Amino acid sequence: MIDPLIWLILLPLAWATLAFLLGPGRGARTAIAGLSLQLWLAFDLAMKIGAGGPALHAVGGWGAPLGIDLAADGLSAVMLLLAQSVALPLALYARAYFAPDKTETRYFWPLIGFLLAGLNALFLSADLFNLYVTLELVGLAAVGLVAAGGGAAQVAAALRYLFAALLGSSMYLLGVALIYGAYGTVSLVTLEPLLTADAPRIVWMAGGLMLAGLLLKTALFPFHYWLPPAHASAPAPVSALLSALVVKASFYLILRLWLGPFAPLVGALAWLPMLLGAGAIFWGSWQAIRTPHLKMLVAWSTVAQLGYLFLIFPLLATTGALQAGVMQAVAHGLAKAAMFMAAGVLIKATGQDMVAGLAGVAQRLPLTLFSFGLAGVTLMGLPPSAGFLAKWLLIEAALAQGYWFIALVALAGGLLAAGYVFRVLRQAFLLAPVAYAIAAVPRTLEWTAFALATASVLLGLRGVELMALLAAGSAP
Amino acid sequence: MKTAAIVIGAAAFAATMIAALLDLPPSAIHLPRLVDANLPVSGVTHPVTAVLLNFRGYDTMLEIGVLLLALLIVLAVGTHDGADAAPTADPMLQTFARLAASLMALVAVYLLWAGARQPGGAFQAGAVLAAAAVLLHLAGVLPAWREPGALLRSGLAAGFLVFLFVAMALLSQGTLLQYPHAAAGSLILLIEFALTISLGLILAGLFLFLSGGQGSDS
Amino acid sequence: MTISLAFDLLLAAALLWSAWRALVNQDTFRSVILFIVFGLLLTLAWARLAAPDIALAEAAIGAGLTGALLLDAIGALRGKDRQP
Amino acid sequence: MSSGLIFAITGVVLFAMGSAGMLLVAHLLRRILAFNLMGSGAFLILVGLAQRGGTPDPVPQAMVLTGIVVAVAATALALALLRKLHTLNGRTELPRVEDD
Amino acid sequence: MTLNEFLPLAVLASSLLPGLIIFALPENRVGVRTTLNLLAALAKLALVGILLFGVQAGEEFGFAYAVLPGLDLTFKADALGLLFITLSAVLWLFTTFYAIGYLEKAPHRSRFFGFFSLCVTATMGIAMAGNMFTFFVFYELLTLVTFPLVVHRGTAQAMRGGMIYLAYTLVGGALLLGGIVWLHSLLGHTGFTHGGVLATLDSSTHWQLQAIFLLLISGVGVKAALVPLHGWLPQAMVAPAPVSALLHAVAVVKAGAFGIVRIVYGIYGIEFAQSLDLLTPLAVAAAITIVWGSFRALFQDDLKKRLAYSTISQVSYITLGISLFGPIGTIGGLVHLVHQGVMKITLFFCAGNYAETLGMHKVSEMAGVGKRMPWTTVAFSLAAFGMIGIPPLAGFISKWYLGLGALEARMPWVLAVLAASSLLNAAYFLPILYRAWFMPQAAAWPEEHILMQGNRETARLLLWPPLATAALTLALGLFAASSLSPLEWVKLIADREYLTWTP
Repeated sequence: MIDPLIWLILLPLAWATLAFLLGPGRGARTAIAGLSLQLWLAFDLAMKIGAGGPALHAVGGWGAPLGIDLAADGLSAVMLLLAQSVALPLALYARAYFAPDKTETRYFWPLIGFLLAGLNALFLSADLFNLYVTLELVGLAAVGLVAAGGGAAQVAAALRYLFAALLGSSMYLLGVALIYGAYGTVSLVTLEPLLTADAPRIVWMAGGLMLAGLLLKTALFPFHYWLPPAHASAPAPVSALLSALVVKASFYLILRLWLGPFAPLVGALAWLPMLLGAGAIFWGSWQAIRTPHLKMLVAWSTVAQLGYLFLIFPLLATTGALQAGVMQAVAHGLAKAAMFMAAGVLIKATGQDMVAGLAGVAQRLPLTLFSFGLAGVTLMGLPPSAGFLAKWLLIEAALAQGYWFIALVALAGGLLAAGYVFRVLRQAFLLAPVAYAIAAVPRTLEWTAFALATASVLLGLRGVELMALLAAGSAP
Repeated sequence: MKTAAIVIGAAAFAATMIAALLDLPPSAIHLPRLVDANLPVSGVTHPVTAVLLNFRGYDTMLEIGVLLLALLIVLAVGTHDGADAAPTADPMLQTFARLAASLMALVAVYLLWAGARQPGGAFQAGAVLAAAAVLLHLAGVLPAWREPGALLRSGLAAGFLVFLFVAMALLSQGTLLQYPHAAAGSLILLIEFALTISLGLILAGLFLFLSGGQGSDS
Repeated sequence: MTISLAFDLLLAAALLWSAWRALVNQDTFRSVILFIVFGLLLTLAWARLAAPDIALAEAAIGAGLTGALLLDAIGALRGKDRQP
Repeated sequence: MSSGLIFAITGVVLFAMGSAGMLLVAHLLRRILAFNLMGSGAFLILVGLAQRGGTPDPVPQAMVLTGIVVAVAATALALALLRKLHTLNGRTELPRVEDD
Repeated sequence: MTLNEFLPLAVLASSLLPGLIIFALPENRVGVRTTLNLLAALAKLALVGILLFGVQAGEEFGFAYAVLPGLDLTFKADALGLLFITLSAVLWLFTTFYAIGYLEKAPHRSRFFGFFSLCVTATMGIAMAGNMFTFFVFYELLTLVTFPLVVHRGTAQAMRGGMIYLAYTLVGGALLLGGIVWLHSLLGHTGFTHGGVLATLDSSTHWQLQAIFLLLISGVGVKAALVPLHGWLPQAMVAPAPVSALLHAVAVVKAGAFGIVRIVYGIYGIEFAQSLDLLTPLAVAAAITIVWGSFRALFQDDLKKRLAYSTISQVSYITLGISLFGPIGTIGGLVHLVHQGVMKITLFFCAGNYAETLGMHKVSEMAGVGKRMPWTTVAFSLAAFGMIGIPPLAGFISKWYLGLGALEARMPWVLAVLAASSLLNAAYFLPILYRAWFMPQAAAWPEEHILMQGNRETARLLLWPPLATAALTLALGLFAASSLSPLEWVKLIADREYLTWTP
């Protein structure tokens, strides 16, 4: 009689508060226990949705439009699964990564808890205003994690991130205000039949504002300026969480609105995200190929990989495109978390973060380098990996509708990704300079990164269940 | 160049939107009627409170989470320099501040109590409490806060915890935050009471932690 | 009707003016003072919109607490070293 | 013209002003002000537009109450970061982004 | 799961699992690693034996499972696949022995043998792929797992070679992927079938099919080192000798050539490909590659580079044979898949021996080496004669059938290409042999690592593998008519591909 849908929101809130009560630096064990339960809940929910279709929960028993609805369909179940399966290994990693009494960890665990709660609540909400609150919860927690205990560069990056996030959510909020003004409701379910192609102009503007705000939060090129400094300067576990999950949250919301209430309006607009996505792929990859810093490289790679998510928009008429987008979101989530974790190990071990300083790590940290390589395979979209399946689905959807241009971008993007992934691997395989010291790193760090990297590859051998779950109800 | 483009863009945006606002037809759904219709079973008689704590209580719960989160981040960003220079003011002012603060506490209690029926409620009451704390600080009675102890942490989290606890307890009936009819009023009051204390502490904390942390107060 | 309309328009103009001045003023202290004035005007606007709850919250939180936070921040920013 | 519509229009202008300010103002403290103006603009539109017929609507009012609390939380957070930045390197502006 | 489904998976697992275990082994567990390597190679041979026996008896071995809805990984051990599998399994055993000897004291052996096993796994996957999708998965896997082998030495030069290798193969992979997905979107599947699967498509799609052919062939042509896509191969010579041997004889270039075979026979169907006018351009490309590769080989003083250009030339014999319309050409091409592998691996083993024993890398340093290392040089000579096509060695059989095939296909200019190539082969191999056997030693050996021990010219494990493969070169030619020879097997395949063909 436990409804996983609700507990996925309440549980992280509960352990976050508990961790806060326990005091600074405490709460790791509580968090890990909570996250393990959440992972189980997410599987449970996926199972229920896979068997019984979409679920709707009217909070307070009121139901839309008076109350707030929580809704879970295949898409939300996939995202919830992704979030919990990335978060748990990441928590284990973070526990080993942070020295016990460093300032940056004083409130790390409650912050992670609020972030997870925000993400889960966002994936489950079917109410535009409630989504705004969850967006803020996610955004502020993410900014806090970037800033916590950092130096000037880190705080500056956090501020830049904060202003981007606030600008984005304010635009989204205005969109919600206009929608309420036009229709008198903010419930997605109620809105869907009301919002038609002959909607008043203000609704178009609302849609545009919400889209722009969310694109800013997703860091789609050219709104990506805040992402590389923030993701590169945060501690590795935080970077992993931000790149793997947080940017996906606003992408999920765009997709949800695009396929949901705004579907009648978006037809002509579909090329815009696609073109920006193509721009992101080229610009992000190019910057990743150029930057001398390891974590900056990984962060720019996120900018590029987010571009793929937006290539699907002109193709959404076929189910293959949605599958491609979701597969890419999952593949990138797992792989990028693993890559940031591996980068964190490399930086900890070598004591510096230049790509050029990695010579010889292949001999000393083979497992970590292997994880980095596996994650790279996914990002390059090479088989057998989830990234490859995503690319396959995308190209197939593009060719099936005659948009060979999109297929070309996807193929070229894979090659560019190889450019920056192999930049690192090549350096790592070089012979080590003489008198070369590498600090010992905890085993947990290496193995958790490896687990996620392996997952991103193995998913490429078995995507059927995930796609079946996604298909288990596209509309709430 | 960039400046001009942004200013023109903003102006064009405003103009287009105002034009679009002016010919907006009435909305299809009229929620106030629904609110009125359900007000009798909400446990309170003031519609805004009913929306805040019952119809859309889930929003409010998350929002308290956001506030607590902001406080957490203020703490996490770090407060380890700057001497704790407690401002000293003259005794007259201190006496006045104490008096004013007691009055404000009374106002807060009233606001909380009145919130069920008329404008007011936890938010306003909490804000008034916080203002009282800020006033006391400015008058030199209340020093700035540093690292919170276990008691203060419990106080800060109490409102959110009570809210969360009520939500969990009510889940035994199957639905999130669905109050039983008979108990709705008292449950809402309980939540509001806890919220008032926590809101007051958090809002005051946002000021007092920041103030005690990095600022070298003059 | 016309008086209330005139009052609304005047209030709107005052809101926009104070907001504008708060944004463009080069002196941050004055900016913040203007912002607090803006908050108080906004309180009036909420009252005109028959939203006393928001008016109370705006006065206490929007103008009051935010204003206090901003002023305290200015004190801190100026206390360390003077910005050019 | 109802009060609602007047203040909704005021809100639009405030929002435009605030967003331009967010993009243009370099001093972070005033950028925080700009964010608050944006928020206030959006709140006015939310309530004003919903009440353009003249009847009060408690739902957007409650939403605005929520929004105000979120805004003050964000403001406090921004100020905390700004003050931290200032104690670390004495600056109140963000460095320029390297590539644009 | 039946046994017939299980066997193809077991063939994959017999190198995949040991590979993964080897990664985890500490560097100094030489005994465990060696045992594991050899047991795995022998187990694979045994499995392949069962498959060979079964296929001959008409059994079907295959396994499919869905990766995505409507997209299957399929494995199928058919006659053509088994040809490649057997070649790989046999040569893997030899190369394993050789590599154990070659890397006796080198660092990072766990990494090396781990990727080495994965490389063979990928090759097996390519050979057993039942559709283009599966083929592509393993084709790209092969790229990934060979990269660490190519750059194994970790020098700047190795890196350069490795990056060039990657650049070529990844771009090739992208082209191939584009072609495969395009094909999939037209056809709904990419399965290999005897006689091809495309002939039934509407004629309006024919231009697309031609474009897809170009994409696919460019994609696999990179690994098959078709000119002008061959630039990576001479650069990849920086790899250790066992890797070069494996890359050139079995894994990489063969994967490319085998891909061309699958595309022409399994997807397009030889007859349909002919009707789309695809074969003649392919034959021309192969002919150009043959002549150009041989020509460039003439000017290489670096022994491994000379062999590399020789590979470029020789692998295109396979492509040439495929593109000659008619069963005899097919036989010539396919049998060369095996023959070239055996001969070229011998040559690379020998080159490795010269380098490892005497530090000798250049042709100009080889004067008199026949006296110092007679057995190695005998093996080298046999393989070189085979390459030139002197009877009764393996290479002669291939060229004989290719020539006949050219006449059958009414493409007499191919004969001229074959003749020119053979002359060029002689021109770059014979001077080496002359130098080795008949010129006196001019200077001290560049760097003598392994001294003469009694009659033994070099380490035992370095000597036996080339001798064995050289003997095989001779045997493949001498016993070509035996019912167990690759030639007979290939005739069986050609029979099946030309079901509807009447001369």
